[in-house]
Parts: sequence; C-alpha cells; structure tokens
Amino acid sequence: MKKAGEMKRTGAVRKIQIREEACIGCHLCEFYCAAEHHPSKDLLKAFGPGRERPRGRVRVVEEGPVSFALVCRHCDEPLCVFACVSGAMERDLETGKVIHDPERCVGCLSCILACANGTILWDEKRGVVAKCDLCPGREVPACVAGCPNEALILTE
Amino acid sequence: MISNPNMDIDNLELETRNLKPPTARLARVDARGLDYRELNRRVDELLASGAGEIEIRGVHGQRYIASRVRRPVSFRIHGTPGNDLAAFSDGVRLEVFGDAQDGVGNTMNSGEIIIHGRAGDIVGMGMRGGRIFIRDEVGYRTAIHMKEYGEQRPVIVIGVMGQDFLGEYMAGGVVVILNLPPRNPKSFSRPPAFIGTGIHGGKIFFRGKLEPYQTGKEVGFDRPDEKEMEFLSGIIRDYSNYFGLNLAQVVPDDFIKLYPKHLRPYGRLYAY
Amino acid sequence: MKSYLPPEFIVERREDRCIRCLTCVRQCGFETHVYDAEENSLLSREELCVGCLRCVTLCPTRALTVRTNPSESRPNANWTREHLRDVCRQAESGGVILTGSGNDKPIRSYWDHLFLNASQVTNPSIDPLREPMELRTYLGRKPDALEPGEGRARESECPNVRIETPLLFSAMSFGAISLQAMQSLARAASEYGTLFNTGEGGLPAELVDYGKVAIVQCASGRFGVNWEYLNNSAIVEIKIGQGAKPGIGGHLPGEKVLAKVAETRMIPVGTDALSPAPQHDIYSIEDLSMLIYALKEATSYRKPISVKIAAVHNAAAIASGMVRAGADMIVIDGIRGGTGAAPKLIRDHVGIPIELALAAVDTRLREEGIRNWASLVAAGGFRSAADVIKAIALGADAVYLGTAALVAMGCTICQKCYTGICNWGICTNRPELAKRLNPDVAARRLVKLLRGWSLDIKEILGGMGVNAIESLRGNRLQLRGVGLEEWELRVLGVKGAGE
Amino acid sequence: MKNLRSLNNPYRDDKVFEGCAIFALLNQAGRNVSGEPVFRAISNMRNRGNGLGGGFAVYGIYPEYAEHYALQVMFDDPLAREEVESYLKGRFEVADEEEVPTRKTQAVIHPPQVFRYFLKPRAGWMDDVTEDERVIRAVMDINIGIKDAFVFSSGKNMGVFKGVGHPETIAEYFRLDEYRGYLWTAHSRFPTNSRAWWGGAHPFSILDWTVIHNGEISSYGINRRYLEMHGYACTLETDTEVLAYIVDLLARRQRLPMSLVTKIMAPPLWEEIERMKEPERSELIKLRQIYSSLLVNGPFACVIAHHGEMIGLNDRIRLRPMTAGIGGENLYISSEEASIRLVCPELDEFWSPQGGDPIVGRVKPESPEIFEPARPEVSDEDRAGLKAGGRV
Repeated sequence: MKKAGEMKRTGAVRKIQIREEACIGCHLCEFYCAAEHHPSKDLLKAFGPGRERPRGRVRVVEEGPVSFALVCRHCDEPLCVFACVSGAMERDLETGKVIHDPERCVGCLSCILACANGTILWDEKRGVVAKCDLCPGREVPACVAGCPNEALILTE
Repeated sequence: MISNPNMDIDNLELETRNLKPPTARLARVDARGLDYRELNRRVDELLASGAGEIEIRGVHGQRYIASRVRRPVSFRIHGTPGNDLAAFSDGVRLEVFGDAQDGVGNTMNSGEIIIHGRAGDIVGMGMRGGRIFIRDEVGYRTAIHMKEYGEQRPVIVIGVMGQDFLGEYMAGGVVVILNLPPRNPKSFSRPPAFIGTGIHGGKIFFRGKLEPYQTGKEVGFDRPDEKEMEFLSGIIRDYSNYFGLNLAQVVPDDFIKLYPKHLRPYGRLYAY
Repeated sequence: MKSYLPPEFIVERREDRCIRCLTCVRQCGFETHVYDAEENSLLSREELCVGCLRCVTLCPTRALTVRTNPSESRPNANWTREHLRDVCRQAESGGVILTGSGNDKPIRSYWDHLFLNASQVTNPSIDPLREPMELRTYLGRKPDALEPGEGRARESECPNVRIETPLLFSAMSFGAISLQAMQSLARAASEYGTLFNTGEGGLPAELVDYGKVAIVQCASGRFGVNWEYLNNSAIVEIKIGQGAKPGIGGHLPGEKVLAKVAETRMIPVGTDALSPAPQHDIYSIEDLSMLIYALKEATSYRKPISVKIAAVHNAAAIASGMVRAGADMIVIDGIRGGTGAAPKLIRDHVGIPIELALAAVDTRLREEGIRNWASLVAAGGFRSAADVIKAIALGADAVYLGTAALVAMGCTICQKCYTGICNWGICTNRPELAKRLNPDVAARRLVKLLRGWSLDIKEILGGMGVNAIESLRGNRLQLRGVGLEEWELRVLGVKGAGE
Repeated sequence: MKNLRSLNNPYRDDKVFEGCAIFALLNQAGRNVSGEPVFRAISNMRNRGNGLGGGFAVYGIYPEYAEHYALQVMFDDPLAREEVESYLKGRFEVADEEEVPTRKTQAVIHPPQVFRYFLKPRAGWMDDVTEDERVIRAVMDINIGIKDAFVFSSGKNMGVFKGVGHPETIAEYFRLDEYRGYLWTAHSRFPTNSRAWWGGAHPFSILDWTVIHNGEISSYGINRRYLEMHGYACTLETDTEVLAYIVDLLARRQRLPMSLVTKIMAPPLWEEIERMKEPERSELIKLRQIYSSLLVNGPFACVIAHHGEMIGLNDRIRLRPMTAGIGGENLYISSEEASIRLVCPELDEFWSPQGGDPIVGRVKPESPEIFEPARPEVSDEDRAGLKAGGRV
C-alpha cells in the first residue's frame, strides 16, 4: 500500500470538470463512454440489437432539474489508491491520472467503498471494478467530446 | 466631446458625495416663472447642500417634481404641480396644498404623497410601493397596473371617488375609496364604470354600494375580513389626520371589498 | 373531445440505428417520445411534436428524422393546410391562436431585391484584412454643430453610446427568455463591444454588472423599472410597439412567473405579467414627449432615450414626431420582427416591411433636417450581414438582431415560444430546460456570429472602396433595385439596376 | 386648382399627426375681456406644443361690423391679394378692409400678409341659397382656387389668428393684447412635420364655427368619406378639419341641437344605452344607427365654439385630458388645471368631465346682443335643400 506523500505528481494533470449547471441529463456521456470502451469503439456496434449492453465509466445522476455526471476526479489524494489491496489502482505520477488495471483487480470493492465521489463502478459480468481512464489515445475523452452542452469539460 | 454614459455611470454617486456643508434644514423655492428643469435643478442643489425639507411655492404646472429624489426628504408644494409628480420617485414625502394633475406617482417605488385637493388621470400608474392620499376625487384610470412586490405594497386612498377604469389591469396593492360627497358633481355625471377591469391582483375597498355593471367582469365582491377592517380603520384615521377632517360617519363596516376572481384573467383567451 | 387536427410532423425512427439511449425521450419537453420498457420499444406521439429538431440534433446515431406530415387533403390553393388547421384549432378552442417567433409568410423581402455596389477601375477597393476598417458607431442625438447656436441642442445634452459594430441584440425580456439566454446575450455584447436589450422584464440581479452594455426598456407594464434600473444602463428605451404585434401588449402567463422572474419584474410569483397595449401615460405625441423627459429627468440627462415603434403605415410621420418629442434614438421594428408570443393574426397581418418603413423614416427625417437629432435603428428579421448592410445603406445607424441571435444559440424557429417549453433552453423558465443553454457555449456562438457578420460588413465596405461605416450609412447610391415597381423604388429611394 | 394638401400635409400622410394643448375662456355675461389670461394660460402649457403652431379664435371683436362677415385672409404673395379682392368685390359688398395689424416679432419667421374684409353678399350672386352658404362658397373658392391665399376665418364679429410659432408669439405678432372678446379659444400645436404652414394651425373654422383639438382621430378615414358624401372637401387633410365639418353638417345644416351633436360624436357605449330608459334608449340607438360614420373614435379633446356658445368634448373613454373651471363670470376649459389656476387662482367651480360628457358654456340669456337670434324654424327651402342633400 502506498502512502499519501508518495503521490506527488510530476507532469500536467488533465481532469474532467463536471458542471452541474450545464448538465441537461441526456445521459449521452454514458453512451459515448461505453462505446469508447467497447472493442468496436462504435456506438451502433456496441449497442446493436441483441447484444449485451456495455457499461460506461461515467454515470449521470438526476433529481428533478438537478443532474450531473459522476466521473472520476483523478484526485490528488486518491483514497481509492490507498484502499486498493491488490495494487490494481495506481496513480500515474507523470500525468496525475488514477489508473486501474483490471488484470490485477481482485474485485474486493475496497476502492468503491473508499471513493468519496462514487465514481468507481462495479462491472458485475467481469467481476472487477471499472473507472474513467480519460480515454487513452484520444485527445479529448469521449464523454467530453460528446457532451452537447459542455457540462463536462477537460481542464489541464 | 460627446459624453459617453458607457464611461461614467458612477458619476451620479460621486456628485452626491461632494456635498457642501449642510445649511438650513428647511429650504424654500419660489417656483413662479421657473420651468420644470430649472425648478428640479434648484431642488437638486438644495438637497446637495443638505436641505432636509423643501417648500415650493407658486407652483404652476411644472412637471416631474421630486422624480429623481431618492432619499427621505419632505416636500411641501403650494400651487398646482404638473404632470408626473414624483414619477419614478423613491422615498420622498410630498404634500401638495392644491390640486395635482395627471400621472401622480407614476411608477413610484416608495414614499408618500398627500394631496389636499384632487388629482387628474392615471394616479399611481405602475406604482410599486408607498402611499398616495388624495383628499378629493381623482380622474380616469387610477391605479392602472399598480403592482406589489415583496414588502412593497402600494396604497392609494381617495377621499371622494375615481372616474372610469379605476384599478384597470391592477396587479397588486390596495385602493381605498371613501366615497365622500364630490367637490363638484359635474365630474360624475354618470356613475363611474369599468372599475377593476382586468384586475388580477390587489384589492379595492369601496365605501358604499356598486352596481354590478360598474365593475369589470374579473371582479369578485366580498366583505373585508377582520384584519382588513383594522387596516381600513387605520386608513380612515390617517386620512382624517392628514386632512384635518372629522370622519365620524365613515366606518370600516361600510366598505365592500373588490378582489380579482382569477390571477390569470386571460388564461382562456388563447388557443395553444 | 377528439381533435380533428392531424399531426403537423411525423417522426421517423430507423430501427437499425436506434440504440435505445432514450436521449430523445429525455430531451423532448413536449413528451413526443415514449419508451415502452416491456417491449423495449420507442413510440412517437407525433401529435405533440413541434418540429424543433432537438431530438434529431442530439440523437447520437442519427436514427431520427422529423418531417412535415405528408398527408394531404385535397389540394386547394385557397384553403391551404394552414387555414384548415387554424379553423380547426379555433373551432376546438374558441380562442385566439397564439404563436411565437416572426412572421413566416412569404412577404416580399426587399433585401432580396436590392443589390450592392463595388469599386471597379475608377476607385480602388480596399483590402479589409490588412487595411483599417472602422465599424464604430455612436448612438444618440448629435448637436447641430460644434459650436451650437441659440435654440440648438447643447453638447452636454447629447449623451452618446459607443458600439464597435452596428449590430445590437434586440429586446428579449427575462421571463420570455431564460436567464441563461439573457446572460449569453449580455456576455456576448460586453465582449464584442455592443449592447443587449433587457426587454420589458427588468434586469436580473445576476446581470447587474452588465448594465453598462444594457439598453433597458421602459414599457407599458413598467416591470422592474425603478431609479437603479434606469440609471444602470447604456440607453433607456421606451417601447411603444413591436414589429410582431403592433398595437397590442404583452402577456407573460403566470406559470412563467417563477421566483427569479418575479424578483426581476418586481411582481408576485405566479401572477400574469400583463403589459397593456398602450402605455397609459402616452395617448398622444405630447405625452410621449412627457415620458421621454420624465426619463431624462430621472436619469439626469445622462442617457440617450430611445423610442421603439412597430413599422406601421404612418411610421415616417410618427418617427418625425418622436424625434421632435425628444427621442435620441428611434427604433423601427418591421413586420418580420419576432416575439415570444403574439396572436397569429396580428403577427402575420399587421404592420409593414422594415425596408419600406426604414427608407421612409430616414427620408422624412432628412427632408425635415432632423436626421442628426436621433440615431435610427432598424429591426425585424435580419437574416444575414447582407440584410444589415442594405439597411445601413438605406439609412439605419445600426440594426437589432433578435431571431438571428436566437438561432445562433440553438433556436430552430419552431414558433412554440409561447408555450413556456423550449427544448433548446432559450424561451423557457423551467429550470431543467433552461439549463440546456450553457451561457459559455451560447455567448461564444453569439460572439462568433457578431464577428462573422462584422467581417462580412467590412468585406463589403472594402469592396465599395470605403473604410468607415459612416460612408455607407444612408448612402443609397450603393443600392440598386431589381424586380421592383416604380413606387417601391420611390419609397426606397433607390434607382433601378442599370440606371 | 391649388393643392392645399401640399401645404398642410406635404408628405401626403393619411392625415396630419399632431398633439397639443388647448385653452378656452368664455365670459358668460357676454362681456368682452382682454385675452391676457389666455396668453398666459396657453404659454404655461408650452411643453405640450413644440413651437410649430399656435392660434386663437376670438369672438366679439368687431362690434362695429357685427352684421358683416369678417373674412380674414392670409396671402403668401401680394398677387394673390389682388386676385382675392377682385373675386370678393364681384360678389360682395365690402364695407371695410385693412391689413390685420401686426407687431415685429423676432420669433416669427416669414409671416404671410393677413388682411380682413367686412362684407355682405351682393344681391344677384347665388340668390337661391342663404348668405351663409354663399360665404362658404367664397371661402372654398379662395382656398381651393386661388394660389397663395387662404381664409383663416369667415364668421361675423369674430376672428381667427394663427400661425407658425408658440401661441404667445402669435398673440404678440397679431397684437391680440389690443383686442377684447367674450370668448377666446387658444391652441398650442405639436405637429409631427416641420413644414408647418400658417393655415395648418388651429383653430379651424367655417363661418363662426371654430374648433381646436388635441389628439388623433383614428376614425378619420370614414368620418372624412362620410363628409365628402355631403359635399365637404377635406382639403387640409387633418383630422381637426373633420370636427369642424361634422359640427357644421349636424348643427348648422341639419339643425340638430348641440346635445345631440355631442352624442353623435361621442355616443354612450352600447351597454350603457341598453341600461337606459325609454325613450332615451331608442333615441340613442337611432342616433348611432344613422350617424355611425360620424362617431369620432380615438383620443380627442376639443373645444367647438360659435357665437354665444362653446362646447368642450372628449372621446368616450377620455384618452385626452380636459378640465373646466368657473371663476366669476368666466368659464375656462384647459388641457391642464394648472393653467386655469394660474389665471384664476380662486375658482368657484372646478371639474373634469367624464368621457363624452360635454362642457357646455353659454352666454347667459340676459346679454342677448351677443347671441345669434334664436334658431329659426327650418324653412321650406332649407327642407328642400336638406332633402336634396344640399351641397355647400
């Protein structure tokens, strides 16, 4: 288990900023995220008829007119990393990104309990957790690019 | 250079800060021969030099008196002030010894106007707060589109009666009509009609009886409740005090209450 | 009772592309789309669809198409589909048909019959990308001369307001549009150096800092009008009329008067905000003068006072009277001007086109030698910078953009503004809908629109060989008409092409 | 034929648009009084006008020629005067003539010449109609037919003085301080066009009928067409003109009492009529049926005057201000109360009538010299003329 002091980042941190006042509750971020994390990277293929519906790593919560997307904050002091028993959850010191390695994940759910933001989701089918990885390989994460109202914006 | 209000919005505040040392509390102005701009400019100067009470004599139709005064200053006006008396005003107390013309208290925000005489048309148009007491009768469209907001609840008290369209479009506030004998019955050759037409807020208290045709179809009738009776007692007392009258015969029991039947009088006018 | 009205639109959903994301269900404020969880199927209640295309725009897989219902009764050039629908609606409701936005009838657009000039050989065109090109405009009364003589306006009585482009945002009141929409307009105006207009709904507390770029309206309802409001402004505008509904007032239904709107308008929550048809202190030209000077007194002669009227038959005579009554700026709003709500009959049949009214007003003011006494602003359905340029050449100092600004923010002109439901978050106060308009996004789009149109204007100016907007203003020699009758050319004061 | 419209309504608007202030004074004892209070009162309402028109009608000013028609004619060109005079002398006995005296006033720019002629129609010219009709014919002939000439007024023992300028300027120019009359009406004008023309100022007149008016007559289009059907040429294209002609048609030609004339112009609303008792109810229904095209709609306040009488009238829902006061022998009508109080601080009576409710002022019968003789019964000739739709 790592200690808090060892987490100091060295590079620029990209984060997704969540703006409740602009979230329109369309849930499109969930779909774009899920498709991005589907092998096909294609909405139609990921959600085609008869297929298992994939899950994204972002979740929109709503209560009346209030709605916002829950997505990993990539905290400076990531409680999930401290709580992880298997070393699956790590913080990339260069980018400040909190990354999760499903191969090492034992599905103990400690990170879910530890995360104050509720942004780590349980992937029941695979028996591991899933969380935002800021879409490696993409300039802008899929949820940010797909949000029709800039309720999710990328800050650096 | 042409002045650009974009650039100097705050100047007004600056000016009031550059006050001269206070002089006499009561200042007097002789309005004879002055046009309204000159008169209002003099009032500004007097206020800037610390006057707390202003007496204007010889007023003969000058408009907009006290319309940009925004502090609790007392005015005593002798003569016949012109239209838009205290329009847009906010917090002045103004007493007129004589009749007033049209547009008294137009879009007024707060304060008190007492008129020892009659007033013309559209008294308290769009008024939002404060009180207007008029000893005698008033002209057409009194309290038109008067409204209330939060703590601001305007009150207009009329000693005699208003001509037609009193309380038209009324959206808030209170009008009290004491229905005392008119100064000149020629102003009421027929009973006033269209009272409260389009009313959708506020109340009118009327002393005496009204025929149904005299009021708009949006008006409901009721008796004042206890709290309103109390309010009316206060109004009658204030009216008597302001004008030095003994109104033993006027009691809250004689009033009927006119109120809007609907908040949305025109809801069913449209095809959506 | 069963309605005989067929749906106006049909919704087509390509099953092979629908991924059941339910965005359409969530986004339609009119509840057109319904998800049946049992069947995992999506249905469309097409009779509710207004054709705003929100669902089409947001559908991530482009599975949706909305189009006009192709079902036709027997073709009839006299009894059009619209007439049939309207008769049916009134037979079912017994009321006045309401609508929103501007006139949608094929009224002759004179802009499309006016053509602009360009320099060739005898004078050079100017390259606006590299050479200076000035669009700065001052709004307000100008003195007759630098050293004014007896009886003329003194300079100190001529407050002027600077704008960096002759494009202003027209009056749209808070209550009619959302706070977010108004915020977007205010921010864009501030950023680009122009002005927005509060309409008659007051200035929301959130926008008090934008007073410097606000034209604040004083209209018949006097909503939110007090000393602070009048003095925290660039210009005070008396609204007499509006192009979309000349001669009638406004009516913000009680259900749109929510807490914030109530606070700004200074009326209780839930009451109808009725703006009477006339201002009840203005029944005549000398009464207009009275209100103009009431406002000048209340603002200590520091603000230009604007007066806005609808373009009507005698606009020229009225405008002349307005200027003589003390107006420092006059606004003429043509029959294509927009609205949040108006009786359809009035929107479509009352008033005259802005082109003719503008030309007539400018001509009259010049004939009387009083054109300098007031700025002249045209409004009513400007669709592109080309319309704007032609308006300036006809005599406008600036133009008001309403519908174009709304479209920049997302409006698709579905004309349902009066329902209080706007899927684009513009013309609504329902919080869940209003938040669909992100002021960051909308303000940016508005600034880009202003920039784009300003560049267009500069390009045209350059082509004409002038580098300042004042050389175009009222320069009717830069216009030629095509396909116009003699009287139309006469009113417009332009020659026919080739003349 | 000259086009008066090009002078008065140069832009060919539907009508001339204007606002204004009105003031009127009637000495009810019929005593001729100075106009000084009238000048002060009208100039106190300066904010209501814009200096592009002012005018006065004064009654009782020419007692020495009380039986002669006083034609006050304006000339923009001396040649026009010759033409007018030769026209008049052929048809009228001219008892006296002179230039209306004026005073040099800086504020008056390019004034026309104004002459007055005291005259009676000659025998042998249009003998088949009344003298009044003959005078009207002459007025129309001059106004329409003779370039650069325009008749300001044509009544007996009265005159209209008007021009471009503030009313007090016009009063000074025409030396009205030197006149005394028992009835004064005054008007300050706010026209919306700058090409204000002296003939376009109020009062408008025909014979001794004069009208001053504040407001805009929205029903002008149909009022005018109805009047045209009765032979009135609305050459000035201003709504005030129709008021004068309506009164002339109803009161002079059709001999309706003033109480009915005002009820035709500003009738009670139908719902009020429905509440009335018979026979008043049926009478009003009849009036509204027959004279529907003479309902004057839109905001107006006007004072209609002729010898011995002045009537202040408002539109039905009083969209223009009008107040009245009585102080001593004088009855005042004014747009603003302050003007009345300025000249008569102690009023015996003051009121502000409801819409459509006329202010009627008459010289008291004990001073009959002012009054026109009581209206004669309608003569058979007149009846025939009326039936034939007799044209003026």
